[in-house]
Amino acid sequence: MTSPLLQVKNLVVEFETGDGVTRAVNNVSFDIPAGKTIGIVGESGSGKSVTSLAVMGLLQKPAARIPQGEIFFNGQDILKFNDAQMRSIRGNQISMIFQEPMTSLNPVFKVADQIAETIRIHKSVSSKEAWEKAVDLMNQVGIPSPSKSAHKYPHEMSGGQKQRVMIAMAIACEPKLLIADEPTTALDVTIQKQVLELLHKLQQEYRMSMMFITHDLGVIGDIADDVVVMYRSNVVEKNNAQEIFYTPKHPYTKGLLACRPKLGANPRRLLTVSDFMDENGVEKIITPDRVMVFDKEQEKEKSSDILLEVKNLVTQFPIKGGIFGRTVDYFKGVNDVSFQLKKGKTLGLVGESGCGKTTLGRSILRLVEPAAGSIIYSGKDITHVYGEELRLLRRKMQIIFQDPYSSLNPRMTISEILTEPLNIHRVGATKKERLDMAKELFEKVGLKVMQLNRYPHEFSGGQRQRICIARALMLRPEFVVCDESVSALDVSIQAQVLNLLLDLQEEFHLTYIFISHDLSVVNFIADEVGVMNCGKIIEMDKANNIYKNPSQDYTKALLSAIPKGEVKSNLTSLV
Amino acid sequence: MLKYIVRRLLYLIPVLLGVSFVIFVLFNLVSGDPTAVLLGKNATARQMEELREQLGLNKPLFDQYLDVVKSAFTFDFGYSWATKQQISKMIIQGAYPSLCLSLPAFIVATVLSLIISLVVSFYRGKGIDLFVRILCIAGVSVSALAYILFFQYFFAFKLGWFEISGFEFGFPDFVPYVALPAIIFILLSLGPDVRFFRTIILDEIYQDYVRTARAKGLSETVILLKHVLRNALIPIITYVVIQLPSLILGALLLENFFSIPGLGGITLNALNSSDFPVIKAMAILSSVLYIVLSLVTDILYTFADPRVKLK
Amino acid sequence: KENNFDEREINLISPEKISGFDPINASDRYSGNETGKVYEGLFEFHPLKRPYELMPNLAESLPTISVDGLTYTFKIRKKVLFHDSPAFKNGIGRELTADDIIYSIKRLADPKLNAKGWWLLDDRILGLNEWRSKHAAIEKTNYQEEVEGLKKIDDYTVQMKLKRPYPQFLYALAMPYTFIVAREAVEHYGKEFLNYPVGTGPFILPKFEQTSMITYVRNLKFREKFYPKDGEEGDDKLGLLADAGKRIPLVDQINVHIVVESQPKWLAFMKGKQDLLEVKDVNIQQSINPDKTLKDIHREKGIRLIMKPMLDVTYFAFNHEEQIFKNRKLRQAMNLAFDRAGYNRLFHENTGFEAQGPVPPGLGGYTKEFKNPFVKFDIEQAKKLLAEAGYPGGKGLPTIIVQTRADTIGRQQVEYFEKCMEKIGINIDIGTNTWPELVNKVTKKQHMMYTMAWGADYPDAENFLGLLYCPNQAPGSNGSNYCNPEFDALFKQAAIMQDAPGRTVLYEKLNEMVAVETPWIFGFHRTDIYLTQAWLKNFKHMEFNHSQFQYLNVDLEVKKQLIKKF
Amino acid sequence: MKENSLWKDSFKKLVRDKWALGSLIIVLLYGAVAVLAYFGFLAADWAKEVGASNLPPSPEHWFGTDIFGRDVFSKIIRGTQIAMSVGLVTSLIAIPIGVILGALAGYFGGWVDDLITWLYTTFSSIPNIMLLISITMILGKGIFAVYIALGATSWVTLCRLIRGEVMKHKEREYVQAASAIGGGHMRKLFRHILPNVTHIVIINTSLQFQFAIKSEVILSYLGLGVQGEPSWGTMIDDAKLELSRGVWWQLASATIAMFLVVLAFNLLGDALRDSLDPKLKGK
Ligand SMILES: Nc1ncnc2c1ncn2[C@@H]1O[C@H](COP(=O)(O)OP(=O)(O)OP(=O)(O)O)[C@@H](O)[C@H]1O
Ligand SMILES: Nc1ncnc2c1ncn2[C@@H]1O[C@H](COP(=O)(O)OP(=O)(O)OP(=O)(O)O)[C@@H](O)[C@H]1O
Ligand SMILES: [Mg+2]
Ligand SMILES: [Mg+2]
Repeated sequence: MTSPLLQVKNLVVEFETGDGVTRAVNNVSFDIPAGKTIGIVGESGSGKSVTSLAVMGLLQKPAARIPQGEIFFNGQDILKFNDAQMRSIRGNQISMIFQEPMTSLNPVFKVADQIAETIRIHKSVSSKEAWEKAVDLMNQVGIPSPSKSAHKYPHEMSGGQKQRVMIAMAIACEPKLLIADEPTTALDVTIQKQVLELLHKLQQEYRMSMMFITHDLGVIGDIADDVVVMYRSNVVEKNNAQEIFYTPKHPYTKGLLACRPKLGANPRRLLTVSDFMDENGVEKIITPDRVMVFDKEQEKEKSSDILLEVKNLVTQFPIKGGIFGRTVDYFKGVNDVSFQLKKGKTLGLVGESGCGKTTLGRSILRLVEPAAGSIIYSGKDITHVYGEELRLLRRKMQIIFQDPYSSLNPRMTISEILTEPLNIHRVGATKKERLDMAKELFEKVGLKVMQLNRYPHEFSGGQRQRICIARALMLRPEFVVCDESVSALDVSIQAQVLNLLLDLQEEFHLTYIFISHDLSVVNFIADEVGVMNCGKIIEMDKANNIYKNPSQDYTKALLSAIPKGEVKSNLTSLV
Repeated sequence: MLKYIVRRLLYLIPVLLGVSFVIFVLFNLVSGDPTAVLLGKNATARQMEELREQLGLNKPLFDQYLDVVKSAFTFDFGYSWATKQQISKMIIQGAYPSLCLSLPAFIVATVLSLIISLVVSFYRGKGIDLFVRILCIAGVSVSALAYILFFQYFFAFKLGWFEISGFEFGFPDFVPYVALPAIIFILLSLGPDVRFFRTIILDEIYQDYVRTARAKGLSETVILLKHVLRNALIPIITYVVIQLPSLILGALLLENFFSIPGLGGITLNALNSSDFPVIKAMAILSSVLYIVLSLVTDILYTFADPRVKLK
Repeated sequence: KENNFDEREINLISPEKISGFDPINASDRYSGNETGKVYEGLFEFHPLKRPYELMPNLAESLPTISVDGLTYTFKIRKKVLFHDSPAFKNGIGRELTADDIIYSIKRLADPKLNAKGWWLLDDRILGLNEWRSKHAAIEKTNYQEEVEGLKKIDDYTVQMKLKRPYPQFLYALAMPYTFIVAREAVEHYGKEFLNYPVGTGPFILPKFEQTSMITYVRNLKFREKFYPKDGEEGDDKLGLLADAGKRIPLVDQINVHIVVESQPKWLAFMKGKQDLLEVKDVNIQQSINPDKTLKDIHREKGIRLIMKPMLDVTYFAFNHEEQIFKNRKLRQAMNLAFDRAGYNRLFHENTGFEAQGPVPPGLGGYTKEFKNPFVKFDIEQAKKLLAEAGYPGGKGLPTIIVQTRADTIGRQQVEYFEKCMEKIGINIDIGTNTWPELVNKVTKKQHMMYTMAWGADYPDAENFLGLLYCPNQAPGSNGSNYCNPEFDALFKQAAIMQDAPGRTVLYEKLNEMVAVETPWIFGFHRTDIYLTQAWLKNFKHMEFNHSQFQYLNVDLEVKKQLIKKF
Repeated sequence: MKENSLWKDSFKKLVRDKWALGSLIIVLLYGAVAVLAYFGFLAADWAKEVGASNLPPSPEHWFGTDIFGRDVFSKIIRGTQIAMSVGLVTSLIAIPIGVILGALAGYFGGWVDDLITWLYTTFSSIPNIMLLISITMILGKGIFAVYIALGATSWVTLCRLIRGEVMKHKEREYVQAASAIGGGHMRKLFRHILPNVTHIVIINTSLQFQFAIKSEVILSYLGLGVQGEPSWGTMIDDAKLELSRGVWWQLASATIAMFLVVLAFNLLGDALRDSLDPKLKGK
């Protein structure tokens, strides 16, 4: 067989951190043959992104070091490349979809400009052609009304839209190798399907190879030829998808496969990898009671008093025009939404990316000012509460932002970030006490206490997401909006977090609005599900009813698009 | 936005009121009784009294203040007490040379220091970076006087590359006169500018979008010039625009040594002969400039960074 | 700009900004010099003769003065034309007449204009003050209205009546303040008049603008006026009489460069771009050797050195309203403790003359022989006197604050004074001021001591002795508020005497008597130091040189030769 | 596990950087000299005549003598006190005012912004010289007046810079996050936004210092400077008269003295700025 396009040989990456040197990647080796897709799955924080960044030669100097290892691209060791050489391959031969599109886009340029730029560098085209190509790409990745959206700035787009901009940017020059780091974390299944098809198409046309990092085994199943499993900065298993899925060897892999929430069944709790192996990777015997399954229906109503009521809520964004940027029109991010939410219940919000989920969540917490309608929280209209009152309210209502990175202050250590809410609301007597509370929660979301002194940029995407979760839960709120809060987590950690949320709900009667595009997760956690489209809630019902017999076509479409989590061979349906 | 602009322009009113008040108070503090100075060494008590009457210094303070306000809003500054010249004419005649000197110099200085600071921030921490920084500070540590005396002696007198001093109106003519002071001007402002721009730029180059830009295969220079610079724009704009009013008000030392009949000298003379109308005019002029310019900055902000909203 | 050799032009420097060309406000020497190029007065100082001597200029001859010295009758020169100007009928300058003289004097008195030069005629001419105060109230000044003291006999004769004898009157008529202007011009240009000088003078400046160079061109219609045939003896040797009898002006163009700082002045001169340089403190050392001869490097270039004592005096004034300074012995002690030699070395490069009294050499009233017993450096005697004064070793004296200008030299000079006084135990503090501040402190008597220099307005000791005349005290010129009845009585008497030996004796008496009273700490009579290029002809040091420029000449041949050396 | 924060880290990093350490030492040295001079342990006899006037540098007078034959070296020492105090105190006045007002204006916008904009516009439109003069008028001449005068005239720039930056940052998501956890305005402003604009404050301070020393020249030229005490300002000012006499040593030594300390301050500032930037870990 021909020599592989990309060849990573016992790569080691280390970082200098507040608490000494950490090894993020520990001699990792794998190959990517031309025209094939390697799926990389693994625990959050296991070194997937770092590996890919190493391939791009974009590791964060000066903190990062590569003490050992080689990376061959087309037979050349690109670690030895100088800037110019690296530049010549970046963008047009190897390109990358970064894990966190929100922060990865330049805030002051229009999105289409940023896509077009890539094209202009590597292809000799006029800027006009480039722009048109960009708009076309935006269309292909399914951004609504691309010619309009082309003029938007990143902060004016929804998470998923930004992510798709990133994707468009990466595929703009039909690269030989595409590194996709969690490219679909913010995409609802329909869009996800569309994107995956697009990638698959490109692969067919240009024999593009892909390094596809994800935690979503379903997706892996759909797209990957071979799979690499990473765990604690090591590669623990390499094999073709088939094998991985049907005869996993490493306990972690087995755990992963077992942990995914299935649409059909409704376990009380989700299993986590720790159920399959202990700390040092030794396999455990699974006691059947742990996988016991039961049906939510049997559960008697916890409570009946309404905590949150939203009436005809409208939130709009000005659309600017003219040289002096006068407001010519308004875009309704949330358009006349009404619903009720009982105490101790969870409302799952699903819907196409860009349909207004985040905006709705933010509006409820009054982080964006609603234009009309009213929000009634535990019997009190909070639509026009300000100042101190609002501040105190915030103690009870929390949000987990969709974009963890940009919601973390780059100049605060994690311990500061976590203890801050406590300081604000004078929870916990001493500094010590507060710190302990922080530590406890920090571990509950599966992070190591010794990392508390790091700064946000020193974490992996998933880790940051968990930090945000921890921050939101610090105050033991009554009501939490979780915006795509487990999107970047591998199923095991995901399960761990979901369980945590459930436990808290049990204990403290917490109430959640759970925004997610992952229907199986929603299905698992939500008592009721609301389906949003174009700023409206088009359907709302008990979870099971929705899944069993959806009334709206849009919902049907959603459900049908869920990846099966089986192997590519029978993915022909996609193509 | 238009609303905003209008509101900010309306703002001239309180500002002018404030300025004219402060100026008025200060003046009455500073130059006690101007008549003695205005009339020269042989002044007699009687004549001083007459002059005081004539200049309206015997009017009740409030009326005097009203006069100040009036001229502030009508932009009618009347005639200088000391030179008896029409002030608006003095200012126009003086602004021209001042601008001939400071405006080109300023632009060159800004662009130059932007380039330099981009380069050094690219090599941050390396030898050249340190070297340039030290150079900058050396540059600012040397007193302007030293530059002037030396340069004038060496380049104008010894080498005869430039005119020693003087000025001529009209485009190409003034060049040989302002060239040398302009160079000094640039040298003097290079130091602080580079230092400032450098920090601003450094604050940006570790953002994630820079990583993305690299991933696209952009060259470092493009990244710096386009992505980084654009994001660093807000403080740079502020910093640059702040200096503009002072350009028109002229660089006193330079103007004096190179006999450039600019506003710098006029202001100082006014102060030295307690020529209130002129001082007043200068202050009002610069406050108007200030308002307009800070309005411009704010508008530029919104262009520089779409996230900035003006309420 | 290159030197040009075909045009007969000379390049001069004005060290201060010129604010305008209105004679009645030409208070400082430099604006005087500029107005003097376009305007003329009835009289002018003889360019060569010393001591200064008046000669008729627009006046045909010296006036006839009535015996009581109150009535002056002036004959005015005929066929004197004003410069052409749109102000006149079809733009042609008309002939000057008696009316212009009267008009110009009245204009100096016009209350609406409140001229800086008014003090000169204030309370001198019969009826003029009344005219002034009358019009102060009225809206528009009426020049038609007769003034008793200013009578037009015929078109070429004017008669002026004084309130009381005013021996300096003719000097007054030679000063820029009284230069003759044309009514049409004044009225035509209104407030802009000061930028459109329309005179009768030898040079023309069509329009004045605030720039760095003023260019005058020769007045082609200038009346027949000739270079004087006689001067001070020795002038011919200096070649100052080479052009005797020639028609003036002798050059076609004068460029006056406004250069404030000393370095550019110096460099421009040393490059041969300037013909005349008034050397000030910092450049003195570069120009002359310790023995006050020109440095060779300059001599090689043919540059000439001219050093002449100025008609001025510098002093540290006491405020005599301060109790402590009423004590003569204290004042004398301080005079003795002041080491003038060192001061002269540091600040005047040894070119100053120690002042024995207020009156400078070169004026009647100054006597070579007179040595002020307290103008010498004698610590011992100073200590002795200080003790006698009641302050042994300076005990009991408050710290004395000396007010001065804030610039470097001002500061240093007082610092020096401070060090001198230290030696006898007197504490001095420096009060640095902006110019307005200083003036205000003096006029408001808010000071203990201050430093000042006084330059002559006209060559008459009265102008200096007046600085100590009680009625002149602040806000008048007597800033030290010195009062001495005896002195005042004598001064009053001398002030109204015509220039005559008798008066000189009186002046001498006054000078010496006030000198030993030491109302000030006497400083120096400074020296004017000029460098001139070899090609600049006919320049002679002159205190009141506003009318001098018409006599200057340039030798282009020499210039062509020498310029190579620059 | 030890608990640490931005500032603790940065100090650790600071002392690791040898240039920064060197600068720190220099600054401290100057400080010490200043203090000693102030209490008269150093150069107390600066005013004494030690030789003829304007002696060039020589073994016994390292920096030569001035016009009154005073030792320039001891004048420099003595001047350190004024330079340092002027530099520091004016910064201490200007920086807080500038930062706080700028931050408030940028953060709250609306009428607060209007008010503050009004304030600094008014301030900066008055000819500086005039402001300086009148302040010294009110406070009487002397070092104290100089502090106030310079402090009062130099906060504007910083104020406007901070305002601009804060306007930029307040739209960031991490600020929203702060309000989501119930952070009040003050917290958002001072705990979250300001740390992200420190670099501007720092650079401004380090420039401010040399600006202050230099303006002291102008002040003394206007006679508003420090009286009866040698200051680098006045020494540089004297040069105007001395250079043409070939007396360069006062200017030179004052300049060098200033250069060193300004350099130290700037390098220190840069180092501090770097150390405050978490992304610059480990180099
Ligand atoms: N700049 C940095 N400094 C220090 N440590 C870092 C840095 N970047 C990443 N790390 C650490 O390296 C490890 C691997 O990070 P990486 O981003 O590769 O994880 P990941 O596999 O992408 O996880 P996720 O699925 O959550 O993105 C993490 O433990 C993280 O804490
Ligand atoms: N600041 C803004 N200005 C203008 N339009 C905005 C702004 N923020 C969001 N929008 C638009 O509002 C719509 C809803 O955005 P929102 O972030 O709520 O979508 P979402 O449901 O969260 O999508 P995703 O699942 O991709 O996060 C999007 O079409 C977006 O383009
Ligand atoms: Mg990752
Ligand atoms: Mg969203």
